[in-house]
Amino acid sequence: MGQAIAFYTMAAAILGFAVLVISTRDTVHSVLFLVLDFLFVAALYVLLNAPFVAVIQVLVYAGGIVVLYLFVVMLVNLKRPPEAHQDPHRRTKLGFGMAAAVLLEVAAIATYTSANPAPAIAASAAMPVTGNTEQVGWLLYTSYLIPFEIASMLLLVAMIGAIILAKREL
Amino acid sequence: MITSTHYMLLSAALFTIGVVGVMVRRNIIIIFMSIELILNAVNINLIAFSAQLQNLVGQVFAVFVIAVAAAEAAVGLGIILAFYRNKETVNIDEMNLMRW
Amino acid sequence: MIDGFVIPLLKIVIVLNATLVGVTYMVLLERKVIAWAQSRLGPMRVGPYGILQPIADAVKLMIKEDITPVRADKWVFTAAPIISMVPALIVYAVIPFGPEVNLFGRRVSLYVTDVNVGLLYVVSVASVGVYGIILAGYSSNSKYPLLAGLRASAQLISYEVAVTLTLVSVILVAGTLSMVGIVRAQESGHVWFAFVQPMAFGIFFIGGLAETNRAPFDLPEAEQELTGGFHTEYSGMRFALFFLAEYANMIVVSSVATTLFLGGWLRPFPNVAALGFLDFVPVWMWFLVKSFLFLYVFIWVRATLPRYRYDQLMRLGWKVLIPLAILNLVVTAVIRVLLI
Amino acid sequence: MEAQTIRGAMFDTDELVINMGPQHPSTHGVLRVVLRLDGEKVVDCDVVIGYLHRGIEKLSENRNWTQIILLTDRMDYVAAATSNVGYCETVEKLMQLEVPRRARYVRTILCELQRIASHCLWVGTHAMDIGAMTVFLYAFRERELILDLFEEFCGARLTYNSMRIGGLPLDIPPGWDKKVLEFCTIMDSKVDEYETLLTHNRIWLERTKGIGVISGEEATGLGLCGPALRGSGVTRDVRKDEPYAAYDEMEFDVPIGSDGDTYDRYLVRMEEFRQSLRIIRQAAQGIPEGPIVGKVPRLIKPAAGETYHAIESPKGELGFFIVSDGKSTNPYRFRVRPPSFCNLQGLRRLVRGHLVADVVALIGSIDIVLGEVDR
Repeated sequence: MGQAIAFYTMAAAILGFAVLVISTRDTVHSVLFLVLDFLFVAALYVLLNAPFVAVIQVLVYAGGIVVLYLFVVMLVNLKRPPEAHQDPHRRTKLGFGMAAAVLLEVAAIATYTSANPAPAIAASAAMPVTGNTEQVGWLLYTSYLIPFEIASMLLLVAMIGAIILAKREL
Repeated sequence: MITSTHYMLLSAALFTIGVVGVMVRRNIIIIFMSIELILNAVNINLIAFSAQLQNLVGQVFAVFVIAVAAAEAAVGLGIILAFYRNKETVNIDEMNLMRW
Repeated sequence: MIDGFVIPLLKIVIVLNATLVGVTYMVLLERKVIAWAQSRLGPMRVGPYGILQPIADAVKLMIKEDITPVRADKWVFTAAPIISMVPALIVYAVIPFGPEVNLFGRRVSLYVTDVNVGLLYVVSVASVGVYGIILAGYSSNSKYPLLAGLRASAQLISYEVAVTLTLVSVILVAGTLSMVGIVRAQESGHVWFAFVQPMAFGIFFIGGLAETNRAPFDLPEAEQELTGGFHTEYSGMRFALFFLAEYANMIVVSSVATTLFLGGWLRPFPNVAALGFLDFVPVWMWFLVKSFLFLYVFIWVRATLPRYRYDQLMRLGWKVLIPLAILNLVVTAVIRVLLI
Repeated sequence: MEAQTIRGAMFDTDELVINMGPQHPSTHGVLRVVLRLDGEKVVDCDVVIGYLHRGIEKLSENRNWTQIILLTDRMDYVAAATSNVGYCETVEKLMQLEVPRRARYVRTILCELQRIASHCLWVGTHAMDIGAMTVFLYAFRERELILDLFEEFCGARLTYNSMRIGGLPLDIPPGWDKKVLEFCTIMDSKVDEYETLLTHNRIWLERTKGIGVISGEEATGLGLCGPALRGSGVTRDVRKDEPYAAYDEMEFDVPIGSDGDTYDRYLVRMEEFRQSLRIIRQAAQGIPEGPIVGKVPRLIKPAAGETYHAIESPKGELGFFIVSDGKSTNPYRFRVRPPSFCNLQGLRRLVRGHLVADVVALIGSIDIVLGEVDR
């Protein structure tokens, strides 16, 4: 029961803030709603017994990536007032058409699963392996070592690329 | 009772919102944020399945997705900034040149 | 019911209130210590030796007019102080003030909660605190706060890297992310981690000064350069929230440092039986005394040192502290692998 | 000042124009500096003055010769006695009056006490601007002792009106010279105390070394004077070059710097503390007996003519140019060469290429008083 209440609250918050992210006129507000959205997603991860990913979500997304967004928005908004960025929406029909298609698919899944209900997600006590930092780390450094290294290379390349893009002269 | 279907539905809805954002908005920064929403929808799915299947691989992949998102944000925002400094616009419809 | 709900709630209420009272008295302590360093008396008028000064200050700040600049972004302007205050407070959830003790015939732990990602939680919550400063700088719609906001965010992000790296080397030694577990590791190892990881301790201290915007790294609010920094346009209670957040962050940093490096609630030399008489002092007292020492050094530094310049601060962070922290981490990892 | 676009190799960025002052905590009064910034780097700056203009020079042309002394108090209000001495000596030169030796000795003591008081205020605010707040209160503690000495001598603590044409208004109180000597003993250790806090402090060195470097020729060309000029290695001190009061009988050195940066200007002033104490000791021990006022006519009315006379104020060369028409009881033309004003000219040259934080350090390092800049 408690889990259901928590889930529905968070789901409502996630979707609500997501809608606000794409519909708000002021870009800075948009970024702020994005942060809130990410925080609620992190809370959802805690509900799913994945505290490590939840903390990483807050640390990397809310504390890192979105700060970057905020920086860029501030730099962009500085020169012109925010109103200057408002313009008519583009491809509204196509966008909502695609959204409708996705929703249709979702509805199909929903009707299918309501006929064949999936097993309930076990509560934390029943899980033999919880979202434990040690175990995630173990997997990262054994079975997924090569993807892990590739990811670190990707980050290095991205770092160098970002520096080259942003620096005035090398 | 909350099942993985609930999480999938939530994820699909978040994904849809992200797609609408990408298609409808013209501000490239908002489009980038919509992409972040889409990535988060994927992550919710991964974590939900990880919990259902009692398998941590989903969480490992969520970590990879977050790493990729960080790289994407760094380079993407660098490009936006570079573009903005030259063209003074963030409107994606005006970004139609490969070089200037 | 009592164990599951009432006691945690009670603990949260006590910790929050103690923090807020501690923060207000921290302001008084700072004024007094700096006054003594400068051969003055400090506040003396309100109450004996000025001990009621924080209450007078609070009343003054609350009844002061709350001004919002006309061209400011009102929502963000209002939200910014709250955003900077909340992370400073919720960190206390994982700080262990003491182990489990018997209280009124009940086993009560002297911490709100002990999660197995405790240290990561502290780092991630601290990383959210930077929003308050950036948004305050942005939403004021004024140049000085904006410059200060940009400075502050660059500073916080840079020093976060160094501080987090030192925490990783502590984690390597302790073998756990849980705050209680780290203290227990120091208990079983019979040594404070300040002696095992002296370099990490030093870097953490310097980084802590920078992360809390304290002198000599108080650039974001450098009064002489940026006329008060990011909170130039704030007044009344909203300004007070920024002020409280800064001091709450100081207490957070000193509590974390105490937990990680100075053995948390452990008495000095926990393995020397001859000092057993020290156990008469309650465990949480040790914690408070150690944190207080930290805070005292913070204030002392402020009274003594000039301020760094922005580029020098960045150079120190990126070219000195981060390489040292990485070196320390590598050395720690190598030693750990060799020893086990 | 208009913002311009800076052309970079790959991107263009806009300049940011910010106003520093007239209400800014570290512009020492009502100075306004308009900075053009590229990021945090100062591309150029405009110094805007005049917020404290009271027309002292014009006002003086409508006052009689004695009343003007009171106006000179209001120029450099942290070293009022120096301005008094400067003005009185100029009029004495114009009237070719002989000042008794005792008065000249007391003038020397007062001038040097003022130099210490002014430098105390400077070291305090300069250190405060760079973030070392404790030095400020230490320096003000010692300045207080000097103000007490002045209060005993003339009854005022800030605007002294402590000189008369031809001598002193009053003789020194009994035992005053002993107190001055006691103060010298106290001050000796206090100067060391300031230096302990600053001179070898690594942050202080980083903040001041290599900041605002100016060569001797350039400094002379810009008309800098006082410690700001001596910091660049130019030996120019009115006390040595054109001695006034009793400086010709005193033994002292003129400290000069070598690199011409903020740190050298700081060192020069710190050494001036010591040299001033040395002068005060010699003067206070050797105050001769005798009258305190020379033979001054009842009605001060200099013969027609003009004269320029300069003294070394704590900030630099403080000169008075006075024209008398010989008919009226007030000057025909009265003009001051204020050292703060001339030093402020150098600010624009000094700050270019430095960061915003250095601007406050440089404003502190040229040691201006807005009362004197605007008059």
